[in-house]
Amino acid sequence: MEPAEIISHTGGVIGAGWLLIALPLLGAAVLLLGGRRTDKWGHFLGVALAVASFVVAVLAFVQLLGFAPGERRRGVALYEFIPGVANMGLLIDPLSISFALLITGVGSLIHIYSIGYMSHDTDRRRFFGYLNLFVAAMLLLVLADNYVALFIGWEGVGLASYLLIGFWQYKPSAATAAKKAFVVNRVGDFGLLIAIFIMFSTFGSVAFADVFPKAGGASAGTLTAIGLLLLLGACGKSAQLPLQSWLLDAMEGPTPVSALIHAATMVTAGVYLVVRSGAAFFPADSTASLVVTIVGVATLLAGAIIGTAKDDIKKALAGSTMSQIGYMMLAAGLGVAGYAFAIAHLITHGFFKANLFLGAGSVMHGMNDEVDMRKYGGLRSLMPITFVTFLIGYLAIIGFPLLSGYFTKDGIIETAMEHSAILGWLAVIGAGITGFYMSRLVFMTFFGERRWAADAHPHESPSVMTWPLIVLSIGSIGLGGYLILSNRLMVFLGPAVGQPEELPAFHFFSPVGLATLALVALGAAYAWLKYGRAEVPAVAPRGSFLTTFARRDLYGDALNEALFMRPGQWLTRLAVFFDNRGIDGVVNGLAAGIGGTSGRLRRIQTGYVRSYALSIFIGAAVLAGAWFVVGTL
Amino acid sequence: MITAPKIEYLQLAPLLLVFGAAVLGVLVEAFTPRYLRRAIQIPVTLLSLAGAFALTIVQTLKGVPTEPSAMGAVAVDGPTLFIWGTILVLAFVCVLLVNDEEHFVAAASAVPGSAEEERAFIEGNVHTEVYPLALFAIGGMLLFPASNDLLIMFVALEVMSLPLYLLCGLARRRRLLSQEAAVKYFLLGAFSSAFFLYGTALLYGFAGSVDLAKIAAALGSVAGQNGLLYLGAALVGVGLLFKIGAAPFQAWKPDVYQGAPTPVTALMAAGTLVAAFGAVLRVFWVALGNLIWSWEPVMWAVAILTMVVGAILAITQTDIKRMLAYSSVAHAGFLLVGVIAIGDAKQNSLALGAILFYLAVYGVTTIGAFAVVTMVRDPGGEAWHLSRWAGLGKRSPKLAGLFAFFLLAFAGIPLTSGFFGKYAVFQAAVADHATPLVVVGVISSAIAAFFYVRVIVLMFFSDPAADGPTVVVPSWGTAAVVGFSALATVVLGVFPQPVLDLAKSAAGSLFVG
Amino acid sequence: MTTHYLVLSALLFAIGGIGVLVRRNAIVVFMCVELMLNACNLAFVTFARQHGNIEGQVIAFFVMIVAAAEVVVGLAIIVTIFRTRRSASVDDASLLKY
Amino acid sequence: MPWLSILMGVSVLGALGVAFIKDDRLAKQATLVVSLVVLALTVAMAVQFSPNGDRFQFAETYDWIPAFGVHYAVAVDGVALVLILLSAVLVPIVVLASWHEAEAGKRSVRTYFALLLVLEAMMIGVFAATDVFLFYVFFEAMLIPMYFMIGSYGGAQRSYAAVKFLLYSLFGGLLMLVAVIALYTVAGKNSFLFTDLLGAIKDPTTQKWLFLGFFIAFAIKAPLWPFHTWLPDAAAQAPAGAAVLLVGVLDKVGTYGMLRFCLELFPEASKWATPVVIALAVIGIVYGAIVAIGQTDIKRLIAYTSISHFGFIAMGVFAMTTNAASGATLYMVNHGFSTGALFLIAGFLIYRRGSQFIDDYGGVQKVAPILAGTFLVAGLSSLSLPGLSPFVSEFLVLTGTFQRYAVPAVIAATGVILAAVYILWMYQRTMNGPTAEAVQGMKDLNHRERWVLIPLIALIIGLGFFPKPMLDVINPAVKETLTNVSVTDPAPAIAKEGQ
Repeated sequence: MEPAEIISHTGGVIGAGWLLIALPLLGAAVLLLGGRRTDKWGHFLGVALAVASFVVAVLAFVQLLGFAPGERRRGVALYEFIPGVANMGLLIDPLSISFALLITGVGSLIHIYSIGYMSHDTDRRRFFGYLNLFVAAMLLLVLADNYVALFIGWEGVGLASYLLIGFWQYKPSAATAAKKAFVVNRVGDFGLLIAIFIMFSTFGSVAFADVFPKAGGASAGTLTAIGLLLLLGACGKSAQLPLQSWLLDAMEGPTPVSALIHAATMVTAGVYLVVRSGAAFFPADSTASLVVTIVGVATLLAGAIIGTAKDDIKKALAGSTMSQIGYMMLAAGLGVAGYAFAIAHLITHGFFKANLFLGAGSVMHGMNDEVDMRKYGGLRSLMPITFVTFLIGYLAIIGFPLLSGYFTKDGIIETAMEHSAILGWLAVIGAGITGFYMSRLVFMTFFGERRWAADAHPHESPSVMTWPLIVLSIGSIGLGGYLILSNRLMVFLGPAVGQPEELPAFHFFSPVGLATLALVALGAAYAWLKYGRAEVPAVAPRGSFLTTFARRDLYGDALNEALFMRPGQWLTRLAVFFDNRGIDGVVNGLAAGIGGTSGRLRRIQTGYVRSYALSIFIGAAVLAGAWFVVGTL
Repeated sequence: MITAPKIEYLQLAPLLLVFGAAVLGVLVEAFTPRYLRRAIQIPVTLLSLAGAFALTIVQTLKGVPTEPSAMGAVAVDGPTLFIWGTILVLAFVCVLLVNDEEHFVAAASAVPGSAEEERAFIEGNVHTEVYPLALFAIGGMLLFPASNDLLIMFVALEVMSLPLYLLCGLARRRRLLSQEAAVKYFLLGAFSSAFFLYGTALLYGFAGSVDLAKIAAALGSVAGQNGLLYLGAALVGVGLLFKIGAAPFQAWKPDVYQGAPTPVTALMAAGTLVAAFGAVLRVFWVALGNLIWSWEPVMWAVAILTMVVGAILAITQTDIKRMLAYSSVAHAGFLLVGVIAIGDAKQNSLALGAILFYLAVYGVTTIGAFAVVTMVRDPGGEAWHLSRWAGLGKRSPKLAGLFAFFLLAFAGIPLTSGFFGKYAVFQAAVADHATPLVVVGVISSAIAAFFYVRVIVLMFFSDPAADGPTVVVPSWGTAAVVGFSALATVVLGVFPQPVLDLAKSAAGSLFVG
Repeated sequence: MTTHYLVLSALLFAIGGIGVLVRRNAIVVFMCVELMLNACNLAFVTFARQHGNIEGQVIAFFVMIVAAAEVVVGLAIIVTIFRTRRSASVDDASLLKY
Repeated sequence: MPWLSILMGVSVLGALGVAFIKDDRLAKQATLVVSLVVLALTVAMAVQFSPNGDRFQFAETYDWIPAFGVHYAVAVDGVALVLILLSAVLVPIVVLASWHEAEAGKRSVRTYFALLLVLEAMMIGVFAATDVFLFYVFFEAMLIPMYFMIGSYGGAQRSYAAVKFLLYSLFGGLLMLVAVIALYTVAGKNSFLFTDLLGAIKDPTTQKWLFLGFFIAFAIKAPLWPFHTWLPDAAAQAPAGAAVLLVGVLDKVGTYGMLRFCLELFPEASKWATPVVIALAVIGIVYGAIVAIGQTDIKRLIAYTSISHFGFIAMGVFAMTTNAASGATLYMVNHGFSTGALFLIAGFLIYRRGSQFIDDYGGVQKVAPILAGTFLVAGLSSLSLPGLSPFVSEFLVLTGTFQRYAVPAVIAATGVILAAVYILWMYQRTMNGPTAEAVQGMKDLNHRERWVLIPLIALIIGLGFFPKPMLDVINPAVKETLTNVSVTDPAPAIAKEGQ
């Protein structure tokens, strides 16, 4: 079934959909321009506006459900942005509204959590300002009805992520990580930008409503080009290979940031982009979609492998994020059949990964910001709530039966299997590795004997931090089943992204599912042997080549260093030298040359009257001679 | 039986007045006591110049004569009248500048540093001969461009030059330099005028007459005498190019400009240049106009050489007067570009108008510049070395500002008269398809801009020397000169139209159809 | 028949010119200039003869007058500089240069 | 009502007045008032401008020098209008920013501010001139006040920079003079009026020569690679205020000239030259960005970013599509604001620390958060972050260029990545990291400085989301231009839905 027509809409909550963006934006403005005088109540304002935005999202969702499925794509025109090129407008349809709900929902929870987490930070107000800015930008990204507006949100979230990663900018590492994130993202944005240019010059518009219907008429080459360029953008934003390197460094930011931006929402923007443009630019079995699946699989494995070797709890989780998004990409690459699963996994992942990150944050909060898991251990008794919720998140992500992850991930694997066995099995292997590294993480943190630093006094976090954990863990339990069983999400999304002719039925414990479970169990067991039961050394052992390979993020940074950084530096030095010596050298040389000539020439003026007379004499002779010659020619 | 020659006295009145005043001045020198002389000379000089100017105006209003006067010896036509007007104004201004005994030696005959010089100083003697000498020179300048045959031109040339030779030697300070300048100028001047004369002789041999019109006529009729013609024309050209200081005959200019008393330098830089170009136009346009095809290439070379040499050599000058000398060489080159732009009547009047305008504005600005030079003084006299000008902008911003303004005018920056002068000439040249020459012109004026700018940098952007030169309170004369020049440079830079019209109509009157 | 005179005048002119270039003594240099002028006179008279009009001869008189005037001025200048420098060599007067 | 003459008159008279005010403080205040009055008048004029009316409005034409066919002819079309607005907005800001500028050099304060006002008059004049000769006069005369501002009030190398700036521009200007003369002569209209000269040059060869004469002058002014080396010196040495006007407005005269004179007077030649120009522009974009990355001096770095940006503008002008050209015009305005802000904040920073070198800073954000914040906003605008005004123009330029020249547009788009590198790296080195002890106790922006930046940042953000008013004014004028060049935008490949 093809996506439905976009119907222009006014009035109602949907008509006022711009509030979704405006509210957090207002918050950001007040908090960032207000300065110190808003320190007292700044964070409450931030939370309030995030929640308000969530409420609007819910109301809009309700109004949307009021329409017949075929009429659930509502375009809301706002104002003329760039005459003749792009207008500001919202597209509120099942896809965007699901994102809006996720962003504002999880976002609000993380806002609340941050009140506690950032309570000791003198710049908490600024932090909330940035968070609000992020929410606003992210909402613009998903709600925009054209690629230019989407691009504004796209780079807006990039900015927010830059600001938040570098929130503790006095740490050089943080500042560098922030810059790296932005620059790498810009590489992706470059692709997106070019894609937009192609669209405009091909279709004469950048609005979804114009572009998608016309896409059919474009040449295959054009479509592939657009698709691949969009994918480049997606890779940048979603930390997919080859633009994955920034995500791990991004963990320099405060943990809520890692949870909200670098796990739940922003990094999934790439998936959104692919799914949104899917019908038009990633038709099933097209080159573009094939590449998408390949990137997805590669990343899901890479992320998983990285996750296995990290001792920094956040980096381990970051690796897993990469990997999970890899699953989503894979699904998104599978065309209409996969979209629903991609989004479903995206949503559940939003919950359980946020859950895990916030849990990790809670642990760090208790261990005064220690991130090295080798200095954790046996925390389960001291942080019961954190432990329980974290455990739920853990079970969800490894796909423990009947928890969220089980349904969504399994859905992806099954679909991939139907599509191509290789992809499927690779995804299964990924699942197995996930089982290992997540178990490793849990065992090292909550089980085993206590390997804390001397000054560590672990304690449970305040309720303002635990409540969000609880809510998220509930989502981690039930959401998956709710969305997948009887294809609720698939049907709901149908009008927006299309859906396969016959809906897939979900088989509990299908052979593939069982195989997956088996592998996961294997992984978990191995982790128990290595980290649960056995002694965990305080410093990481050298480990095999594979371990180092994983620890070094698969040499991604080394590669960038060798391929771009160093040559870049050389190029820069060369260019500067060339500019000073070469171009400017020529200019100054010219001046110097004239000066020198003058200096030499003036020596002719000897001061002896007779030499002057001679010059006159010769001059006269030459003049006469020349005249004579010319005259007689 | 001899018929008395017919003389149009009214047409020649300005000339006669100036020469008369000069003779009167000599008599004054001879018969009045020393203490009275200045009191008489200055009014006589200024009044005669003013009167001559008035007469020129009257003549212009009465209508420009079409026939040459004095039996075809002197052509009082449009251009002549314009040039007379210009020269008289410039001369008047220069005399105002001369009116400051600081510049001139007490007793030229006295050996520098000798006892008698001391005495002369103490007695407060001044050379009032300066005034009659100047008047003779000015008279010569008037006659030079007006002369309608080569003999008169030669005589005028000498009448103009001989007093200048003497004036160059009369500087009060740095007398060695001054005398050297005089001797150099004299020897070279005499040398070049000999060339001029021999050229005249050859042309006479070619045409059987020294009358410009007859020579022009002879170009068509006489055959087989081309050797005489080209050689003669070339030698005459040498004499004239020497006077305007075109390369390779420019060597005398820097030395003489530097050594001569600054007011005299101003008179030469302004008056002589104007007069000499008038003469150049007469010879090359009136007499040799139909020979253009033969001398145009040569003149191209000369013009290019002059512009480039002037611009490039000026860059490394460290003496303000030498620098201005080279700049005047460069300007002579720009003017030559105009001289080359000869063609049909329309083109000619365009070019002629342009040259006349250029001469007027350049003369005014250059006098102003030299006037400023006279005001910046060290204990030992005027501060010529550029390094002494450093930071002048801070010590006396107004004067430095004015000087900077004159320099910008030389550089031809818009909204100064200099710009329109250049523009007019270049436009004429382009209209004559001499665009490459114009390109060379603009490039060399870009180079030239460098040393004008350099002086501004010194004056404004560098810090003053501890024992920097003092800026004297100007005498009323000098003040008037600077004020007038600055005003003229501004006004002509914003509303050149009136003078342009004058120049155009002056030129038009000569080339009708 | 007049060519010889012309050649002579040319020779005189050349001699004068060369003299100016080679001689150091200001007086001599000056005399060389005078020689050049007289060469001109010769040329004028010759051409007058050739063309059979008297203009040239008249001009010769003018030139003589001018030459005389030049002598007056010239000697005055040369004498002054001689008195200061105690030398009539034109090469001594070379302070102004470059 | 002779708006434009009034604008120029007010500033000139203001300048004269200021020049004679003995008390410095009073002189500053007077200058500020005058510039604000000019701004008010300009806005009043802009309000009365009807975008879809005649192309040239508020026209005044009087004979100036009939002998040369020169008129005092001023009028504005959309392009000129927005650029005049830009100048009028920037001047008061610069005045306020330069409050202590002149004192540093122990030089005449009132002269500096008088020069500012003279410069303003000339900036208005150069954009308003509809007589080629008049334009040339302003084009050249503008150099002098700027020359003195750099030379007298600039940094250590000021006189070298000033002379280099003047001679370089003068050289270009003189070449242009030849072209101007030739244009007049060849056209033979005995008039320099832009409208008279439109289409006057038929012969393609002549067009090419004249085009070169104009173009080189504009390329030096803009500056386009490889004629750019004077800019870093001038901008680095000039006092911040002067640098803003130099890069923000004066250099725009070059790109403006390309759009108005090169394209319209010599359409054939422009098309002939387009490949070369686009190539130079693209080189400039990438080259400028790369060299900027390597700079150690804040102001030089900003200067090089401008060289990159001018590449975009030139590319937009010569891509000859409505989007590109409008984008280029808008770019001129936005670049004025964003780079202006950058230079001013850099100026504040340098004024505090007394060093232009990036390495002498670090961790400023900790001690002076507002300064750092504004610097970041300005920086982000310079890397054309969406939502800030430069994005709109850069996007338009690139889209428009892509419509006709895909490959150059793509190469140019890499500038987007490089921009992120040079801006963020500079920001990191100056503002982030541990606070350098030299920076300890650095004061944050005071009220004057904040008021300098508020309008700029407001404009940057405002125009970032609502560029329509500007574009509505610019578009008709640009379309007019392109019609005179007789080019039409390439139509999209797929006009209607096709399955």
